[in-house]
Amino acid sequence: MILTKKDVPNFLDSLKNNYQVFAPVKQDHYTEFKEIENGADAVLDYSNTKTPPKKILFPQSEKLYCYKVEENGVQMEEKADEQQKVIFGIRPCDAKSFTILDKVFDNNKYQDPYYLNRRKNTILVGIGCNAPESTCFCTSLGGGPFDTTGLDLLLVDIGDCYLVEVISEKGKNMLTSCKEAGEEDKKKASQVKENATLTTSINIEGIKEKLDNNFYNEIWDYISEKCIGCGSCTFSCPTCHCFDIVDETADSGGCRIRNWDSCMFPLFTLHGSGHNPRPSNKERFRNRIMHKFNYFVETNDITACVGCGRCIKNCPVNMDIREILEEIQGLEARSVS
Amino acid sequence: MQSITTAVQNSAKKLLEENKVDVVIGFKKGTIPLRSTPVFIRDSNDADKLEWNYYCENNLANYLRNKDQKIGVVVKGCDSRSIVALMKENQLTRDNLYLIGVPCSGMIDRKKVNRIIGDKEILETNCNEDSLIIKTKDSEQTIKLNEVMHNSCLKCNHKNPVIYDEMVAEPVSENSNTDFSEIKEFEEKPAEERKNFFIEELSKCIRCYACRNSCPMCYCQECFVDSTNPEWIGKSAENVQDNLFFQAVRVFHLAGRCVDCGACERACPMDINLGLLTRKLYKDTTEMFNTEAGANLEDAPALSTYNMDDPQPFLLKE
Amino acid sequence: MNNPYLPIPMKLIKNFRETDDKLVNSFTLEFINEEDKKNFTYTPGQFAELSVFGKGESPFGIASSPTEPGILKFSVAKVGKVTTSLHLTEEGTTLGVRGPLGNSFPIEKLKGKNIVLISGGFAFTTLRSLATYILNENNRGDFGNLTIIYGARTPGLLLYKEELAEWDKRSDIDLHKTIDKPAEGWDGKVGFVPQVTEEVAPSPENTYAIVCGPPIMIKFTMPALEKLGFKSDQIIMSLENRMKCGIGMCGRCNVGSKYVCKDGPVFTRAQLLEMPNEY
Amino acid sequence: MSANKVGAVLVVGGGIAGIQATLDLVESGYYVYLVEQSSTIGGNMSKLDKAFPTDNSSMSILAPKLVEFGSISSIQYFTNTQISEVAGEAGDFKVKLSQTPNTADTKVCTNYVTPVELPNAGQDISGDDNGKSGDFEVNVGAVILCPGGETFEADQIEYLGYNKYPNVVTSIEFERILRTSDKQSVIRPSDNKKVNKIAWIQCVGSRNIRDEKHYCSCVCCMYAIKEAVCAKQYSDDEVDTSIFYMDMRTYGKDFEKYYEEARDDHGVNFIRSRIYAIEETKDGSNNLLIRYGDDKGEIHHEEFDMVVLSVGFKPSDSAVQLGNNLGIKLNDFNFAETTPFTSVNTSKPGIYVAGIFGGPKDIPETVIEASAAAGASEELLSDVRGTMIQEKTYPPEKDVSGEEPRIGVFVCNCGNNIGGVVNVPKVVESAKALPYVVYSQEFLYTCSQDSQEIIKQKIEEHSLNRIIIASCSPRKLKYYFQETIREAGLNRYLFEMVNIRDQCSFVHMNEPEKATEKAKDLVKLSVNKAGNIESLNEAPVNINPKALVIGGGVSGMTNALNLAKQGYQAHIVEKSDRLGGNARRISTDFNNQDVQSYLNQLVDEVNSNTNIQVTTQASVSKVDGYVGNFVTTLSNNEKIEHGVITIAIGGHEYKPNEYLYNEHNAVLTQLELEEEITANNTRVKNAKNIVLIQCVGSREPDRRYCSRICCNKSVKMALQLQEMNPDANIYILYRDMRTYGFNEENYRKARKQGVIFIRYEVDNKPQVQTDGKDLKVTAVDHILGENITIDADIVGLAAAILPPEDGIKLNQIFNLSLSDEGFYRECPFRGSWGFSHKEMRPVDFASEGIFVAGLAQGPKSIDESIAQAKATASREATILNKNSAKSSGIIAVVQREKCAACYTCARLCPFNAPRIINYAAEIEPILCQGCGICAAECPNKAIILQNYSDVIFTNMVDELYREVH
Amino acid sequence: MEKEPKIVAFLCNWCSYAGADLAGVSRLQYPPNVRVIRVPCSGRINPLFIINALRNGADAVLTSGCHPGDCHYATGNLVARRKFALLKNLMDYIGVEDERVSFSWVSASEGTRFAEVINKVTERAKKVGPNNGLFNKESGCGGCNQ
Repeated sequence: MILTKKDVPNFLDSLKNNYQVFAPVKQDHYTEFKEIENGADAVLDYSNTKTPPKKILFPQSEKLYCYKVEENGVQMEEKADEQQKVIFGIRPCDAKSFTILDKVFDNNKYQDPYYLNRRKNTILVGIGCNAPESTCFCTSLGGGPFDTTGLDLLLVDIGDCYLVEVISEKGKNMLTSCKEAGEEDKKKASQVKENATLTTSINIEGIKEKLDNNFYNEIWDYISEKCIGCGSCTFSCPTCHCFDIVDETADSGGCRIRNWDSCMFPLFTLHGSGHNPRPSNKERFRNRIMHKFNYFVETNDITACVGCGRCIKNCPVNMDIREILEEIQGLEARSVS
Repeated sequence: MQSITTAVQNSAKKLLEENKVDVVIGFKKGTIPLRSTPVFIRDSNDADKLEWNYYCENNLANYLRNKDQKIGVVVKGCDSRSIVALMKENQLTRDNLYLIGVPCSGMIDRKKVNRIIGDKEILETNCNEDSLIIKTKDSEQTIKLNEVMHNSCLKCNHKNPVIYDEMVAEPVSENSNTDFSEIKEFEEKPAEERKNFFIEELSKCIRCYACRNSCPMCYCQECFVDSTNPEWIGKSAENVQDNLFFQAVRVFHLAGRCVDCGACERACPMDINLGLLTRKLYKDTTEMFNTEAGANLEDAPALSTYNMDDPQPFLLKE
Repeated sequence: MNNPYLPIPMKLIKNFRETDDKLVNSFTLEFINEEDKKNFTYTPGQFAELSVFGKGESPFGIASSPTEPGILKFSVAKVGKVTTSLHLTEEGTTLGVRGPLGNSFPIEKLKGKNIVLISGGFAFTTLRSLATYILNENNRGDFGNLTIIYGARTPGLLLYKEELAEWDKRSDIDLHKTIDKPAEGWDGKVGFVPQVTEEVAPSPENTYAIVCGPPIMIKFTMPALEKLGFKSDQIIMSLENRMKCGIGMCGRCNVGSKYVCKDGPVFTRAQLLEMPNEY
Repeated sequence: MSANKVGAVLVVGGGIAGIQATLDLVESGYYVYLVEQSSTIGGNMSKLDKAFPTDNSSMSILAPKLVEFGSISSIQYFTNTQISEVAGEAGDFKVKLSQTPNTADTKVCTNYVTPVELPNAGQDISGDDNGKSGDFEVNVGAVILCPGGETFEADQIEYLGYNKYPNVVTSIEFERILRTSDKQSVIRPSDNKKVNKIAWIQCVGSRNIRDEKHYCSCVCCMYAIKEAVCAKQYSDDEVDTSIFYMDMRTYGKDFEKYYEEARDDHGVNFIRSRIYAIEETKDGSNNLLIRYGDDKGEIHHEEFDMVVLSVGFKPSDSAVQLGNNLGIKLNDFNFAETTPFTSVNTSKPGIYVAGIFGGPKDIPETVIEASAAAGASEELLSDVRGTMIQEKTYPPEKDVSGEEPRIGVFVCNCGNNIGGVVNVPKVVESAKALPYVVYSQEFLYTCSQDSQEIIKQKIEEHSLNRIIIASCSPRKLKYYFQETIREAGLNRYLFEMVNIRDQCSFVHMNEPEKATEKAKDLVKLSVNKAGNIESLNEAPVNINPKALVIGGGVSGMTNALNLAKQGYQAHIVEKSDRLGGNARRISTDFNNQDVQSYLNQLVDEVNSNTNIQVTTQASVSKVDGYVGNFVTTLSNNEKIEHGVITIAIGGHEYKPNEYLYNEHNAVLTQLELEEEITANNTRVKNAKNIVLIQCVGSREPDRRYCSRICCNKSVKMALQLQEMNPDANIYILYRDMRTYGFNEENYRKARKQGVIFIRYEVDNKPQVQTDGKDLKVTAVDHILGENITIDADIVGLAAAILPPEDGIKLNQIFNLSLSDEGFYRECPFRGSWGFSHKEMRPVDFASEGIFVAGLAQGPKSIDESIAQAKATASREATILNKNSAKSSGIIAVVQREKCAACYTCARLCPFNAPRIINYAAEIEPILCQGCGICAAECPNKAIILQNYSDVIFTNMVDELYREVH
Repeated sequence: MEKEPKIVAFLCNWCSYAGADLAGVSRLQYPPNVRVIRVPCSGRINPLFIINALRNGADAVLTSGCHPGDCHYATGNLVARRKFALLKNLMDYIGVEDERVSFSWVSASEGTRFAEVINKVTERAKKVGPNNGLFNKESGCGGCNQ
């Protein structure tokens, strides 16, 4: 299928009739996913959004339910988001991240209705990366600039128009008025795909085992040394999903709210007794790496990283996960103490 | 720049070889353009990793508290002032520090560069005397350094360290008086406009607390944001009012202690203009109480002292 | 989809001061809805999230036993905002309960075995659940000898004093109460739990030891048990990491790849030895 | 002296002096009867708007003292009462008192609002606690007279027009105008018009030769300046103020600066002049025309909107009668005469005087004398200390910690004072609905005795563990109710008070509904707070009953001796090799009393007293600990453990750089000249012309203070010199003659006897020249405007008194407050929750347990030093008489785990209570006054002010704005 | 009818609270909108108290202590003064209406002045209207009151 660039605004506007439409929009000198007012606001020629689109399905703050304390008990009201959504122009890495989050919110015992509902009602229209950034390393994690994992449609920028690859039935149903792609277009598309090469790759092979064997390695003391313990890596990570649940009260009622939290914060694991199983940056940082490249692999058979590079760009002290993984790769396996 | 780099390396090497320090904290080359990154050098052979350039933006005073080692640290003006401020608050012992003083010509603000070149990836950069050359995939652009210098650096009047054990280069000339023009300009704007500006800015906040954690002076065991009893503030980043509340209280808490190093603003992943807040307090403490945080070891922090004739413009007009 | 975040309403029918340091109270809650009562089936060792509306929720081990129908019981130490307001909650107030959560003591595995329960301070809660379960006339026959070693700093700090007194009278239970220092009128043992454990010297033969207590007690009880010949898969413990969601999603209670809330809180010592020491 | 001493003291007069003496005595273990002839306590001070020189408001100083009266059980006070007869002797007096019945109904409301006369203040006055009336007798060991004084009747000087023209007022009347002003304008009596131009006429009734009131009233110059400044500050419009004076006598500590600021910064006009007449203008405007002669004798006329007469003080008739009744000696002006070098002893043993009755003086001096008189009484009665007072016993305190709050709310109708506006039943109802409130009730008068019984009963009946009284101000009745709940077995701090009278019914009289809403809200706030407050302990601390006295001059020795005679140990540390200090160089005092024989006697007494230890040639090198438990290390490494510290390190004489001092051997300082006079030196004896130059080094830009005593001393020496050689010409070159008080007598005498007084201007100082042999002094005669040259044989320089040489050094150890000049700055107006009650503390420092006496605090005469030393001893006795003291319950505590040891608290605490120990702050409970500065400033909020915590305040606000739908 | 502003006032125990007492016994009439919270000293005021009040919906906040030099604790208000100066400037700067936050010094003898301050503060609160502005957490959980 073919979608011409000039038709995109109209296309998005028409989608708005049935969907909440999210797309990258310009903000300051970067782009962010926002619900768009006008189709024309969508910017598809962007490098990568500042924060990942996970906030659309898993908002930084969301009400789980509200309650009112009354004379004869408590009235509870569940908050549910049933709106149909389209995330338009999502990068393949971000799309892939949802398949990882799926495993978080639907574990072997419990299902999180908030995320899963939204996920079910959301169509992902991806856009391939003609020019991956230097901080991108998606290919090292099994993805790629035109990877279709998790997507319903994938757009490939071939100049004046996008070649639309249909990946799911859901996606196909959206494309009512698009013409078929010609051979020329298809050729262009494969040309584009070929040109899109990544400059960075890291070797993820065997990293889980390395981590298994080096939990107590002193390297962790040094790796984490410059970390200042903020949450900017976790908040800009498309797969990080830690959260906190708090009550906010007003008048006689209140709401139970879930907010993103970060495993990098000391309070995250602090016991009421004052004991903290992960008392310093070292343990917290180790846990973050372990979680993504070891624990998650162990439980879900997939690495909880898509190689989007945001944590590298957003880190105030330029901690670079690629360097860290390289260092771990360089370790001689040592036995657990 | 290169000569400073060499001098820093030599100094670090010597300190480590002579066992005068256990570790030297400085900067090494970053992994992406426009970045340097803090580094901890323990082996004199690694000293040549150290470098000095326009990207050494972090405040290294942040790494000095609660260490029982003898630390050599590369300090520019603002780092040294933070160290002074921390010493006044009994957080650092001078004897445990060896300060390698570097005259600072300012640091480049990545945000400003990005605003100029737009949403294009920077592949390579180069600095000469007074300009920055930016290479992107399909262009090369030369920008005057002072156009992309960080605001706090442009206004800085302590480019040279205020205390040090050695200076690795000749001091640079200092701005003679403090320039608060941008704050004054902002103060002149209508209240509504100021409010809207901050609301707009703080709507970007994701509460990652990078601003707080990057600040050497933010060392409270329990930040007021994290306090549950009393619970001063909501934790939800979507409450812009609370985000502003957080920033207002944060900068207020730093009043008279903040050396205006700009680390918080540089740390912000969301590029929020925090300088407009920190610098306001910096201006007010300077103007009203005639003190400069961290400028010397003698003066008590502005809010830890008082004068009989302090101004009281805040009183209800009668 | 069943929403695991929604609590069921329960009525606080008893707010009882357990310890004379005034830090631990026991709370008895009654189901308000018949259906909830039916659906809430649990096994000793499980926990639940208790909500004080307007203040938040916290996880607590269930101290009651499934053999006590219609109610749930929790014993809560006053440490933070939720627990403090819980302590001040008037009887009759509606609270929220979410659960049962977590795994439980491996009842099936324990059947036919001798059971040694070792505990100190206010960590006795889920062991009370288990003991009550075992001592129930319908279940008592399923288990072998029941030995309880339970200590506290002073007599006033022991939980469930009345029940302990009743158990003391029973012949099908070998109860050893101990306190740290001699006190007037005290008829039990004097000494720390690990020391008393060695004295009592339960046989490891066909036995499981279930140990809940403060870190320091655990630390010294383990070698004592080892000395007595308990293998690490004969020792069962319950972890108390900080939890929020209780359903393995929020990320804070993991020890290695295991979430204490979902995969625990009950682990054998053998399992714990395999896990990083982040608890 | 009686062998059967009585441990009680009668204090006559309920002004500031009486109050101070009473509180000191009570705190030191004596029972006090306080007798006041009027119906209220408060005295003259309560009539003032502000007190100079700090411009503290009088009420804020006085009010806290008054509050205490309700809660102290060893005071009995009688208003409307006079002394009719005194029998017995020192140690055992029997005093007959007669009381006229009080009109106010004292049975129902014990809340005297304030003794100050207030506009529309209603009926809430008075406060006898015994209902006695008629004649009765008390048995006391000592009597302290502080009946105060009254102002001169200005209408006796006809040409001033007082009582003739409505806009001529006395200064006391003007205080009232200021006090009741709207602080936007000053209104004059004739037509309530704003005034724009005011004159003050000084020395009305003082320094008046015709009227035989020769003495100077001491305070008028300062209060006139203060009033002139206030008049300007209280007016939105520009107000022109002029002070017509003879000599500006701003001789007290910090007064000179106050004068300069009034003149230079505030623009008050000072006109040196003689007043001839004050008349109304003829235009019917009621304005006033002042006719005066300036210092050149020229006549001027000037019109003013209002004229204030700075009236002087005199003893009241009743005070004179009292003096006569008691048989004490009065001086020529009917003031009580004191015996030499005692400052407070009257001619009759066991009877002491303090305040204006002993001579005109300002408030701090009055308070010092009051303490000194208390100190003297304590010395007399030391062996019967504590015999008349009883420790009250209470039931054991219930432990309510961890209990759910059970709050009782008692709402006062106040005999319709509240209920007339606020719907009290509704307030009671709304209180009942609040969380944790288990009982609420209305009272007609919550403060009546009956109500106290009911409150106790309800506490019992409902197991209440937090009590709230909604009535009037906690500032007045908090202690009273706290006593009640303590009697009911509850900790005193489980109490909250809501002021629904002064904040609701009295101020919203026309909006009853809104007043009721507000009252409900205030109760809600209080209930919320009550839910979070806890029982507090008053941490005990042992008191070492020993004083360390630094400095062995007259002040130090007097202080030590007074303490020793009270039975406490004292250790004097003297830097030089012998005791005596500056007094060694003085022959006689201003009253011609022999200083040396007094000094020798004092030294003998000190040396022979077994309670006193003396270490000479030593200084303090280190002080550890805190009040009650200091450990001081001396320079000789001796360690002394003690409970209090007296700093009496004296001052020293300025060595001039001017007037050829050091260049010509006939130019001497005052002390040097005095030594030559004492030695009867021939060159002095034979001198023909002697010139004494005043203000040498004083009142100069780098020493902006008056050295206070030099004028008196020069005049005294002039008289001495004249006696030695009646033919000598003696010249005194001066700027303002500051012979304050009765010293004016000497000044008058000197003038009469031919001492030549020549005034000079500060910008035209006298010249002293020499040709190498002879001295010539040139000065300008201010009347003739011509130069006068004197061939001087001796030039005496009234050199400034400088602060103690060791002040700054010593202060590095003590960290006390020094004035810009280097004198110790006492902390006069601070409350203390620990030892002393809230009162004026003219010899105290902010740091508890450290006191100052003598020149170290500022220039003063021997008598004044003695008074201060005794006052210091009296203040110290309030601490030393206790075996142990208790901290306040409301103190700050540190949560160690949060503390970063950043020193913020240590830097900011006015009381040096926090110190850093092992990387965390610790707050010494006994030093903590509960202000909460540290709690507010602690960056990490590691410090909590108990029962005033952040949690409490935020919860209250949350509660206030939580709307219930 | 327009909603009456509800104002919270933090008054120091020794001067301003006493000034309120004096206003009371002097029967001075002033608007009934202010709710007084007594603090030991203006030095006890944590700036967060003021912001917290606004956050909770206070229409205005008044803070009052002893005149400088008059502090019962000698220097409490001097310490507070620096804080207040900075705080007020900051609030202004970020766009909090001037009328929301007021400071004054009122001594124990200034009953009249106390009444005037309350008049003024109330007037100002009315002028600026209900607090929907900065720091008001709104109804933190908007949806739960429907």
